[in-house]
Amino acid sequence: MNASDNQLVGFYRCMRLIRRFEERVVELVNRNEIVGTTHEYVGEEAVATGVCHALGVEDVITSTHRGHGHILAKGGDPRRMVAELMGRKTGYNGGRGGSMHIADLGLGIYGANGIVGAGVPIACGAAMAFKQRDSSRVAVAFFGDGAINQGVVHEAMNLACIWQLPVVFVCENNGYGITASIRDMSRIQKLSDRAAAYGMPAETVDGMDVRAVHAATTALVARARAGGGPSFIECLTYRFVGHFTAERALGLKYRTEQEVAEWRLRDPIATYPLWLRDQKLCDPARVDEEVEAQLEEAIAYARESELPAPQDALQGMYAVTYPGLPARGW
Amino acid sequence: MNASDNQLVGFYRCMRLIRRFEERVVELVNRNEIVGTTHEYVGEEAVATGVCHALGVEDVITSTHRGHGHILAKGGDPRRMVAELMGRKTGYNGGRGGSMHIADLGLGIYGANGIVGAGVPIACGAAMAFKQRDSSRVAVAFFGDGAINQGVVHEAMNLACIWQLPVVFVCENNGYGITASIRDMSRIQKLSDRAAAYGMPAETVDGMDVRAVHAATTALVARARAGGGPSFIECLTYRFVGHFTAERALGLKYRTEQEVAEWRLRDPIATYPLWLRDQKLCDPARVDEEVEAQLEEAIAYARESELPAPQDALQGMYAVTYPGLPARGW
Amino acid sequence: MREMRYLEAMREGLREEMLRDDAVFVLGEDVRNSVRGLTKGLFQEFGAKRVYDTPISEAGFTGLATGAAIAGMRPVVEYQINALVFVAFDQLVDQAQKLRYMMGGQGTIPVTYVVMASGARRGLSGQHSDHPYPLLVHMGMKTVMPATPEDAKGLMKAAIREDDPVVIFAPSALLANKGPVPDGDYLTPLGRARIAREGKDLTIVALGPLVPDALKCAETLAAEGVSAEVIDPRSLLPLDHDTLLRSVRKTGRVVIFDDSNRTCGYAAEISAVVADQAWHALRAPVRRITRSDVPVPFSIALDTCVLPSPERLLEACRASVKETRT
Amino acid sequence: MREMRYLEAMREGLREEMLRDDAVFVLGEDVRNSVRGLTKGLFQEFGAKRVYDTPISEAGFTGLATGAAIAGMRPVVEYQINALVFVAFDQLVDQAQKLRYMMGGQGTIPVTYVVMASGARRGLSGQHSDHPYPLLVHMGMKTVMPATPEDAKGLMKAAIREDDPVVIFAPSALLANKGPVPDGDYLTPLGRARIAREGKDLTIVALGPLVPDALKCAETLAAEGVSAEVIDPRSLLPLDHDTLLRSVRKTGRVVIFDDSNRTCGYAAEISAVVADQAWHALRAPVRRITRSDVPVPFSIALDTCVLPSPERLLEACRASVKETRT
Ligand SMILES: Cc1ncc(C[n+]2csc(CCOP(=O)(O)OP(=O)(O)O)c2C)c(N)n1
Ligand SMILES: Cc1ncc(C[n+]2csc(CCOP(=O)(O)OP(=O)(O)O)c2C)c(N)n1
Ligand SMILES: [Mg+2]
Ligand SMILES: [Mg+2]
Repeated sequence: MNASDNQLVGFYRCMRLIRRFEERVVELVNRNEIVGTTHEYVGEEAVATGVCHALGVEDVITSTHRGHGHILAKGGDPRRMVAELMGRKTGYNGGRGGSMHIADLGLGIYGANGIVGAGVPIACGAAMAFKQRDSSRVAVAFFGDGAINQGVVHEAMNLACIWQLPVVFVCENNGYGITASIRDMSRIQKLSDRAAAYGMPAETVDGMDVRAVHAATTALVARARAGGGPSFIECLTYRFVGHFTAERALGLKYRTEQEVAEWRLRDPIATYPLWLRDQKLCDPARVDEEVEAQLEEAIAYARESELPAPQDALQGMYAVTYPGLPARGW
Repeated sequence: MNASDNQLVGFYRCMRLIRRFEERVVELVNRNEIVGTTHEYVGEEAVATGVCHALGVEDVITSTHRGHGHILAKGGDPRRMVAELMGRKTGYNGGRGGSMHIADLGLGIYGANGIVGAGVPIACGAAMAFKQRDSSRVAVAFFGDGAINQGVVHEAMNLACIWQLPVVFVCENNGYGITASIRDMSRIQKLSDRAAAYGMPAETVDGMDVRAVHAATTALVARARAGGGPSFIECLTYRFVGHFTAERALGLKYRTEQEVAEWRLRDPIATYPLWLRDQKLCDPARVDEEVEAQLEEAIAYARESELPAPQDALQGMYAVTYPGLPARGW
Repeated sequence: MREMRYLEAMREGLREEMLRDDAVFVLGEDVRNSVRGLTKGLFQEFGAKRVYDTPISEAGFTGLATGAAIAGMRPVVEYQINALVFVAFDQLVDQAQKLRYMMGGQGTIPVTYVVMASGARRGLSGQHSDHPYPLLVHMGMKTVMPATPEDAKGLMKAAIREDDPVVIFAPSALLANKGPVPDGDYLTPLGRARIAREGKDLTIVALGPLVPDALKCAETLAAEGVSAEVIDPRSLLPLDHDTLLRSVRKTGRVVIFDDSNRTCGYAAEISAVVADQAWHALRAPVRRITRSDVPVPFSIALDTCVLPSPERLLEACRASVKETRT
Repeated sequence: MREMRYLEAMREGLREEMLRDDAVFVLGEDVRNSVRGLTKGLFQEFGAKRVYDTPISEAGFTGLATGAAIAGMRPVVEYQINALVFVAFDQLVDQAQKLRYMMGGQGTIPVTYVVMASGARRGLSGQHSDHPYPLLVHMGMKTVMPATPEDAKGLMKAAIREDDPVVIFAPSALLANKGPVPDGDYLTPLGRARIAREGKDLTIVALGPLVPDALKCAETLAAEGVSAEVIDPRSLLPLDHDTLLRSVRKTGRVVIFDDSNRTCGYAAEISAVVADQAWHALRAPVRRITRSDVPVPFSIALDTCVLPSPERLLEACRASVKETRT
C-alpha cells in the first residue's frame, strides 16, 4: 500500500521534529538544563517514522534507551517530553522517569526502557492481551542490533511465534551497540535471518528510506491484524552521533570518520525533503518553521513548569498503598 | 571415521550400564534408599554413549538434570554415583549434591545441573579456556529440546560462534520438556535449524543409533579440535519412562501409548546387541553379566559407606574461608 | 467451614477468580497437565485462552505477563520451582516492579506470581530448595506466604485482585496440610499479620512453613510455664508493623524463626524493625533462628546444620526468657 | 605513597594482576574501548586474548566466566551497569556461587565481577542507580565495596587472587575521588573492616559511597562535643563482626548509613547482628539511615526523600546520643 500525499508530508514533519528535538535536547544537556545523559536518535529518524506511521493510536509500542524518536513518531507530546527531561511535574512521568522511561499509555507507548531488550517481551504481552480479547490491535517491539543477542529477546520471539501473536519485531540495526560492531557480535550479518529460527517471516529494509520502512511495516502490521502472526523487520540505519551525549567526553574511536561520512550522505532529513519538493508535495521550509515553533513552545512550557515536591518521590510505585509502604529510608 | 570393534562393543557396555543403572536407581528410590526424585535417561542411552565415546578424558562436558547417562558415558564411577544418590560421604559430592549435581572434574564432568540450560554457557567457558591456552581440548554442552528456548542457551551459542570456541552443542530432542511437546514449544520442528541463526554447522541425527551419533560427534569434535569452531547436533530420541521417578504418582497423560510403543521398537538396548551378535563382535549376554556385577558392587559400596556428619554441611562452599563464613543459622 | 488441603484451597481461590473475572489467565510450565497441582482441571474448564503452557523461557513469559497486565489482563504466572525467580529476576524486579513508578504512576500491573513448592523438600538439593522472598521484598515487590489453607485461598484471591505485582510463596512443606476454610467469597487482606497463638512472655515470629513448628514449640514452652505468642506475618511486604510491635512491646522478648538465608534475610529485617521501634521494651537480645547460608544439601544427614530446627528455636526461646538487662 | 583517583587505582590493581598471572583476563561490554575507564589501555597492552568485548548477553558471558574459571582461568567480568546483576542473576547466585558447594567442594571458581558505576548518579534514574549488594550477600557471594583509592586497588587485587567468586562494587560517586595509594604490591584482605575514624560516644557504620559523608558528619558532631567512630566494613561478605561489635560495645550506640534499599538490606543485617550480639551494651535503639524503597527517580528535585542524606544521619546521631534506657 502506498502512502498518501498527506502521509508523505507527515513523514517529513515527523523526521524533522525528531531530529530537531534531539538537537535541542543536546543543547539543553550541555547547558545543564537537562541532567544526566540522553541517547540521541539522530540519523535513525526514518525508522521510527516509517514504523509508527503504519500504526494506529490503539496499537502499542515498546521502546528502548534511545526512545525519543519512537515516542514522537507515535504521537508523543514534545511539551511533556521536554518537561520530563527537565524533571518537571508536568513531564510524562512527573519527573520520576527521565529520558529512558518516557511512557504514554494513552498513546500506546508502553515506555522507553533502560535495560537492553527488556521491552521486547512486554510488547509481546500486549499482543497476547489483544489476541485474547479478539481485538485487531497490534504491538511493535523496537530493539537494536545489540539487543538481538539478549536472551529474553530470543525467548520473546519464540513465544510470539508459537502463540502467533500480533507483534512486529523491529530491529534497528545501526551497526553498533555502544562501541561494539555487530560484525564482531554476530557471525551472521543479516540479522533478519535470525527470525527463521522461530519460524516467522522477516525482511531487511533500508532504514534511511522512510517510505520503504513504512511500506514494509504496513504490510506486516496488516498481516498481524488479520491473524497472520508475528514478523520481523531489520532496518539498516546509522546513528550520526555518539551513543549518548556523554560520549564526546570519552574520546572513543570505534568508527571511522569515513564510515560516518558515507552514511551522512544518506541522511533522510537531507534527502527526503528534496524528493518532496521535486514531487511538489510541500515546501519543506514551511514544515521546518512549524517544527521550530513547536519545539520553542515545548521548551518554554517545560521551563515554566514546576519541579515536583520531594515527597512526590514516595508516590506512584504502588496502585494500592498500605501504611509504611514504600518504606522510608529514615 | 568408523568406530573400532572395541569401541563398538564398548558402546553396548556403556548403554547397558546406563539402562541398568537407571533401573536400579528407580528400585532404590521406590525403596526409599534414595531420597527424592531422579530423572531417568532410559531410552536415550545411545546419545550420551555416542557423544562421550567421541571424547577424550581431557575433554569437558556439562550435563543436565537428566545426567546419569552423560556421567557414566564420560567414565563416571558407578560406585561414587550410587553413593552420592544415597547421600553418602563417599559420593561424588560428599552427599551435598545428589542426582542433579554429580560432577567429577578429574573426568571433565563439570556437573549435572538443576537449572535447565544453565550448563550450556559453562561448557562454552571451558572451551574458551582451552582456546586461550591453545589446547586442543573440546567441550560438549548437553541440553534438551526444552532448554533450547531458554535465553542463556541462545546467548551461549552466539558467544561460541563469534569467538569460534571449540564446543559442540548436543541437543537431546526427546520430544518433550516434562509434559510440553516440542511441537507446541517451537514453530520450527527441526531444532538443528536454530543453529543457522548464529552461523554454525548443524545436523540432525538418529539418536537411537549409537553409531550415527558417534560418527557425527567424532567429525564435529575433530573440526573443533582443529580450530574449526562450534557446531550443533540434534539427536532425535525419546524417553521411555516418565520425566522423573515421581511422575507415576501424578497420573499425567501427555503422550499416547502408541507413541511410546513405536519408539520402544527402536530401543537401542534391544536392537544394538542383535546387530553386535550378527557381526560376531561379542556375546551381549556376557556384557550384561559384567554390568550386573558392576552395579551390584556399586550398590553394596554405597550401602556400606558412611553418611556425612551434620557439620560437613557447612564445609565446601568457599575455597577460602573466614570466621563466621558461611553464617550459621543459629 | 470445610476441611481442605492448602494446595486445594489455593486452587479454589484461583478458580473462583477465573470465574469472576475473565481477564484472569494462567501461564507457566506444564500448567495444562498441572504437574504442580495448582491448576488441576483449569485447562479443561476454561480452555486454551485462559491456561497457557509456556516454553522454558521464564524471563520471556514473565515479561509477557507484564505487557498483558498493562494492556488490561490479570495474569497469574506459575513458577514451577523457586529458582525460576532467579532466571526471571530482571523482568520481575527491574521491570514489573519498577515500571509503574518510573512511568510516574501510569497504568497498573496486576500480575500474580505463584512460586510453587518453595523451600526445602527432601532430596531436592541446592537449586530447588530456596526461599528467595527476601530478595523480592528488598526490591519492593509485594510478597505473601500463607501458612494455612484458609490464608492460602484468601491471599491467592487478594493477590489476584490487587492492582500491583504480588508474589505468593507456596512452600512444599505446607501443600498437603489440612485446615478449615471458610465458605463463600472471602479475601485475606495484604498487610495484616495473624496472631497464630496469644502469649505474654515472649514473641515468636514464624514464617510460612515454620508456623506449625513454632506452634508446637509454643506448646512445649507452655508446659514449661512460658507463654509464647506466635506471630505469622503471612504478608511479608507490606509487613504489619503494628501487630509485630504491639506483641514485642508486650512481651519484651522476640525470637524470629525463618526459613530463608540468614544474612540480609527476612529475619534481619524483623530484627532491625524491633531493635529500632521496640528497643525500649526489649528485655533480651533479638535472636534469629534461620537457615545457614549454604545451599540446601542433598543428603538429609546434613539437614540439621542447614535448616532452621524447632530444637534451636526452643533453645533460643528458653535463653531469651532467662535474660535480664545488664 | 602516591595520590591517585579511585578508578585509576582500581585499574592499576587489575593491570598488575594481569601482568602477574596470565590466567587473568577481562570480559564485558565495551571493555576494549573502555567506556567505563576500568580497562583503559589493557587491550592495547595485553591483546585480544586477554580482553574480550562481549555481546549484550550478560547471563551468557557470566556463565562463560564460570566455566573458564573451573578450567583454570581467573576471569574478571565487568558489568557496565549495576542492573546487569539482575539480568545475570541465576548464573551468579545459583551457578557460580553454588556450584562448588553442590559439587562437594571440587574445584575452584575464581571469578571477579566488577559492578561499575553502581549506586545513584545524577539523572540516571530507576534502572541505572541500584546498589544490589544485599541480594548477592544474601545468596552467600563474597562481596566488597572499597571506599578509598587505596582499598580500591587492594581489594581488586585481593578479589582476583581469591579462589572464589567475588563481586566488587565500584560506586559512581567515588570513581573520581583522590587519595593516597601505597607503592608496591599490596592486598587489602577480605573480611577486615576499616576504622575510618576513631571515636567513643557513637558508632556510625557507613558503606561505600557514604563513607566520605559519614566522616564529614563525624566532624560536625565533634564540633558539638560528640565523638563518633566511623566503621567502613568495605568487605560486606565476609563481614568483620569483631571490629563492628568491638566498636558498638565500646560506644553503646550505633547508626547505620547505607545506600541500598532498606527492607532486608545491608543495614538490616548490621542491625540484626548488633541487636543480637551487642545488645547488652546498647544504650539506644539501633537506627538505620538508608534509601527509601523506591527506584531512584530521575528528577533531582526528588532525591532528598530517596537517597540517604547526611542531614538525616546527623539527626539520627544526635537523637541517639540523647537516648537513655527506660
Ligand atoms: C541488559 C543491558 N546490558 C547493557 C546495557 C548498557 N547499554 C546501554 S545501551 C547499550 C547498547 C545497545 O545497543 P543496541 O541494542 O544496538 O541499541 P543502540 O544503542 O545502537 O540504539 C548497552 C550495552 C543495558 N542498558 N542493558
Ligand atoms: C530454568 C528452569 N526452568 C524449569 C525447570 C523445571 N524443569 C526441570 S526439567 C524440565 C524439562 C526440561 O526439558 P528438556 O530440556 O527437554 O530435558 P528433558 O527433561 O526432556 O531431558 C523443566 C521444565 C528448571 N529446572 N529450570
Ligand atoms: Mg545498535
Ligand atoms: Mg526433552
